[in-house]
Amino acid sequence: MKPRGGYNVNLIGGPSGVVEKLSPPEKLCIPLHSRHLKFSELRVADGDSVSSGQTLAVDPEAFSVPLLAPCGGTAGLSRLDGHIVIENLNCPPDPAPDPELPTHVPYDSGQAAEKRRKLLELGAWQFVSNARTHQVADPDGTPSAVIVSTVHLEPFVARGSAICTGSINELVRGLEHLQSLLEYQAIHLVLPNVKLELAQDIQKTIRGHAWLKLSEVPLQMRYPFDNQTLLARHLGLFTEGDETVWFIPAAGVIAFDRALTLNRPCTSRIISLAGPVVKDPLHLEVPVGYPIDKIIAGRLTQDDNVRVVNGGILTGTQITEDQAGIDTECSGLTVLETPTVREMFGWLRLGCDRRSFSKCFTSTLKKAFGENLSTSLRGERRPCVACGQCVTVCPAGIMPNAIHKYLFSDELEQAQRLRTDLCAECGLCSYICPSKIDLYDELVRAKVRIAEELGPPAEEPEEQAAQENQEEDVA
Amino acid sequence: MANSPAPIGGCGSGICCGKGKETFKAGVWVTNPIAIQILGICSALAVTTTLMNSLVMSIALTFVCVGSNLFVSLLRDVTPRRVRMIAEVAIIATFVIIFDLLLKAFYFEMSEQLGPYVGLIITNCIVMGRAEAFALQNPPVVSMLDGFANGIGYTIVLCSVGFFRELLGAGQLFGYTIMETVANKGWYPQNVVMILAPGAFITLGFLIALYNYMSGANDPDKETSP
Amino acid sequence: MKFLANLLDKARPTFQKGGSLSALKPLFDAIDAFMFNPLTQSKLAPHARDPLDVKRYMSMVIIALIPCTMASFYFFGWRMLPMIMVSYMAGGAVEVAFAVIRKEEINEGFLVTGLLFPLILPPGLPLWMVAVGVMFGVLVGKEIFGGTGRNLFNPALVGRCFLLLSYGGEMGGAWIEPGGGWFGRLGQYAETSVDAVSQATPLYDAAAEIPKFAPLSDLFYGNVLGCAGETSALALILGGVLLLIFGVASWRTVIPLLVGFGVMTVVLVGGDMQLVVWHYLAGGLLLGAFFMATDPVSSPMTNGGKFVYGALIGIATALIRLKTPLFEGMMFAILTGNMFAPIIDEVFIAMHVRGLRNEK
Amino acid sequence: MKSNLYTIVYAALLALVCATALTAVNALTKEAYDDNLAAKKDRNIMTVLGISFDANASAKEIVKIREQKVKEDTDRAALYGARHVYFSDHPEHGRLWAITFEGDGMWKPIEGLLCLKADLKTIYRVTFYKQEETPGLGAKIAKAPFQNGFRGKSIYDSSGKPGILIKRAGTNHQSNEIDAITGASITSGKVKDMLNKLINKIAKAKTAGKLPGVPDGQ
Repeated sequence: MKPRGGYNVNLIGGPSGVVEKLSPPEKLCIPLHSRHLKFSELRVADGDSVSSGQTLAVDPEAFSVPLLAPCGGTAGLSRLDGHIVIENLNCPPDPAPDPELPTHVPYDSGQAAEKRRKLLELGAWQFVSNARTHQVADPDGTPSAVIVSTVHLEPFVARGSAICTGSINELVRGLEHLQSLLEYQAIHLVLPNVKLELAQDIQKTIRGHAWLKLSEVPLQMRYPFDNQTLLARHLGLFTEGDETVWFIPAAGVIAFDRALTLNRPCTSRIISLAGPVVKDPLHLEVPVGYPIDKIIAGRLTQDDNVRVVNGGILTGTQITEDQAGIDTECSGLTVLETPTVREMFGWLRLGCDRRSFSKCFTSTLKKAFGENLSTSLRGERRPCVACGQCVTVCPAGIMPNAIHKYLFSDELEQAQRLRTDLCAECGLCSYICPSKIDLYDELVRAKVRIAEELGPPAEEPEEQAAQENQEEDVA
Repeated sequence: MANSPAPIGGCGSGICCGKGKETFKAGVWVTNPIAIQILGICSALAVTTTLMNSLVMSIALTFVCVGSNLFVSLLRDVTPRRVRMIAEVAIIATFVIIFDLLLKAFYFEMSEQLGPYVGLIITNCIVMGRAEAFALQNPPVVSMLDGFANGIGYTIVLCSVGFFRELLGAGQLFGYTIMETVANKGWYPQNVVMILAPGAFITLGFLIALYNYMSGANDPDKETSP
Repeated sequence: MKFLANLLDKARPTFQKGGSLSALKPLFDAIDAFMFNPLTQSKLAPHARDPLDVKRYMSMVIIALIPCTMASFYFFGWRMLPMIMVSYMAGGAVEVAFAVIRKEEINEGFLVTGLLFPLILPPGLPLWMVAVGVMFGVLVGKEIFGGTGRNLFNPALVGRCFLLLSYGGEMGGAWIEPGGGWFGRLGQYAETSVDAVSQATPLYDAAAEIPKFAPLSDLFYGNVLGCAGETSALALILGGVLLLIFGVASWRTVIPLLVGFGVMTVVLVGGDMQLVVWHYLAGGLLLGAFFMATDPVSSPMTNGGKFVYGALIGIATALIRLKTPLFEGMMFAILTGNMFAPIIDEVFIAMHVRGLRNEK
Repeated sequence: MKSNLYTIVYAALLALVCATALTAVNALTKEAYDDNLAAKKDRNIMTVLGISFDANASAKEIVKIREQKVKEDTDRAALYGARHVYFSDHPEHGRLWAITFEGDGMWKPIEGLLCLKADLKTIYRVTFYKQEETPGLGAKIAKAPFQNGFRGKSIYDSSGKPGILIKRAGTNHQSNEIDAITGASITSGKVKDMLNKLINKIAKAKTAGKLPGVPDGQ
């Protein structure tokens, strides 16, 4: 499959490559659920004192992925709804890395099972996901291929380059550990433009280790081509319809190395803090549970009328009052302004300062530039005018406008026929829609409904037979 | 076309035999043959250019419908099932041709204007549908009433269409000038589309919309067209 | 400008639910949205949105219509102004009435219909006919189907078709002799009774027994009889190219339409290239190709479908023009195309789904 | 299920009854119908020839009047390529000739009668008894204003060339130019064509010489 659609939303306020390590906070508020994980099985009681790396809770539905304590202290369960609060912190700093550590680890597939168990216990397994469902992959399963991605294209989540820079050795060792978990399956390493310094460094370090079964994939840098489902499709890994493909981001491979080489729990994350109202957008290394208000305090140009988003602008979720700390899947915080002043005759202006997918603004004549985006819808909700922009932009090749039409009249079978299941959930159709229809939300809901109510699509011969039957009925 | 009986609200099972009032109401309004069942549209569109034509056509249909319903009902016990359709067609055709001949002999001009449409009542789904759906199961008197009621239902719609088409199209009613047209040095500019076939579609469309609005037929669980 | 915003804010409660004028909320919202960008915010991901909205989208069409509107003023005089105003007011009344009944917003799409409609009428048409036509067009062409986005046919063309069938005599006899010179008819208000002529338009002359062809230059600049906006090919090409550049009109419709028309014309009239060019410039072909056929709502939504749709309209136009007594065929061709659009879509969606068959 | 024999007998009986009923009605109405048809044709002929008759007269009377007052000339019809040529003597204008013509209209064929005065040059009247043109536009050819436009016009132009012209209303007309119907240019053109076809034949016959058995120019 050739990559199609896609569009780079270009904004002001991208994070720089600086990774700042934050000093330990007074307390940690660890959310009990994140995008894909729900730590419903608690392993500690209220008031217990916990030590660093202790399992606080596990997700019974996702192969008991544990929630680990980043620091020692006293656990409070009832302090904050849906959170475990750890107070009286005792955070031992990471000892300096041993300079004697070898750059490479020997290949040893004999211990695959133990290694996987260890990864799970040390919190590194949660990075491995099933490329089709985006859920945590089965630690006992056998993938048909593995994709390792160093690229993050969505604005603004932690850049792969920022995570990898300075950790090339860790990355390579992690890849070698990953290799030893597998039997023969290929690892597809997704790199940005192979001429980039980072990519060249990685290639240089890997070169000469022929036992590492690796295929490097230069990626077209257009959002959302880093999407795991699309990547798997693009690489031709989905042919039968029931393959398991693992997807691991660069941060996950580095976590592998930390768990298997250093034997340490993986409890901190590198996140981005970016957005138009952030003073100096940058990357931060923070322990899970770091209070969000502490992170953004003093780093914004304005304190009121802002929306903090957990994740990128296109697919992130708004952080509401019931989430106080960084969750275990957080890859970035994006801060947007919520405008309060209405622009007069905004639709009549030439529009040199607004970058649009369409060519309806004079900014088309300028080179690509970042735009100072806010949370405004920038227009009224209207019925679909069938402009076809969502079809042009859709990376999965489906027709959001046609599906919208069928969903509007509640024809779920038709939506299924139009392959709603291929939707990669990138959010671009919602972003560009001039009628401001929440296509992203509609498609995601429809996917769930189709899976629940209709099940897998009927095989084609059956479908034809059914049609013929219908025709006979009519006649 | 011919075998779409559409017995909605009809008395297929004979439950409401003897309930003449309900049969009448069903034919005229509740399951109005044109507005609800959308039957007999072809003639409704073709002959409604003037109110007079509509009226004569309605009379023809009512006459045929009553007559054929009566005879189909009378013969319902002796008609073999296998040939019931042919028998119905034969009876209907007899009535239609009789009416056509009478028209040609005594109202020649009207017959010229109606063209082949009187003859085409033979294939009109309303007549066939009533014979098939009602008269075959019900005694003669109720059947006649049903035929009459459907004829009246047809008349109401046809004459409404004819009324608007003649009034807006020619400024006349029954041939008498209501609004003097510009062509005759009057003030009313003729709306030609009303005389043409599209005018019938538009008028009928609006009438059905009005009907649905009045009878609240937009409920999603209520079937409105067969 | 603060003053205006305050004024609107002060008036808002009157139109909200429970206010004394709550029935007219759509009207207030329309004025409000016309003046100021809304403060509505995204509730769900994506949190930021593209600056393009339907208002902007439609205003691009209006901008592209400016050249031929100017040309209509130049050639046919100030009479265009009341025509445009009547069209906006009468059509707007229907639009507002339906918005109030349905408790929906007023749609910007009408701004385009209201301007396009007078441009496809003979410039000498009585004003009441303009009103009747646009009301019929908006009512039957759009509102009955559920409003903007759901209509099958182009509302302006439905209105014109109704007028042509209803008042064919007046439609054929309301031409105004185009003005020339530096100022054209700019200083004049053409009186229908005095200036209207029932002379033949170029296409009629060409279809006559002894064909008479208006000079190409007249057709190009627009110095001929015809509907208000269709005479000047220059202005139309200017606007049309603008529309294609904006990406509002799809080249996938326009190019097959023009090519299909050209091929069919060559087939029917032979290889006289000058005659083919003449046919391109005459009548409503360019106006229809750039502004009517490209209406996204009533044309197919699939890209492949747009090609077929465009070609179908082009071929049908040439056939109607040259092979039937209706020497001008753009309107009927586009309405026919509109009619086929959903079927074309069905076919291309099926093909599209077939193409996705192997993706798991 | 009744037996086959019963079905056949039933069908035969039903058919017999229906057929009898129809035959009876037909027999009763046939005469009136035929009269009506004949009267329709005769009304047109008499109208175009300017013969006054009682509009409320029965079909039979109309036919009778027509037979008394109007004669048919088959030789002339063959010469003109027309279906029928009728003539009668008008008290004021002398012998009038009514010649049928037909041709394609905008939608369906048009048929009519052209009535010429005795000089076979001047038009007395024109009527169209069969037309299905666009109502309100082309259909105006069946109306008096358009038909009256023909009265007294010549079928030759000033230079003696046969043919009529149908021109936009309101301009100064030559003797062979007739007001067109505004907006119905196609129908007007078609009518002009079919009339000129007939007129050319009449002119040709006239220049070719005398007609057998008919005094010329009476």
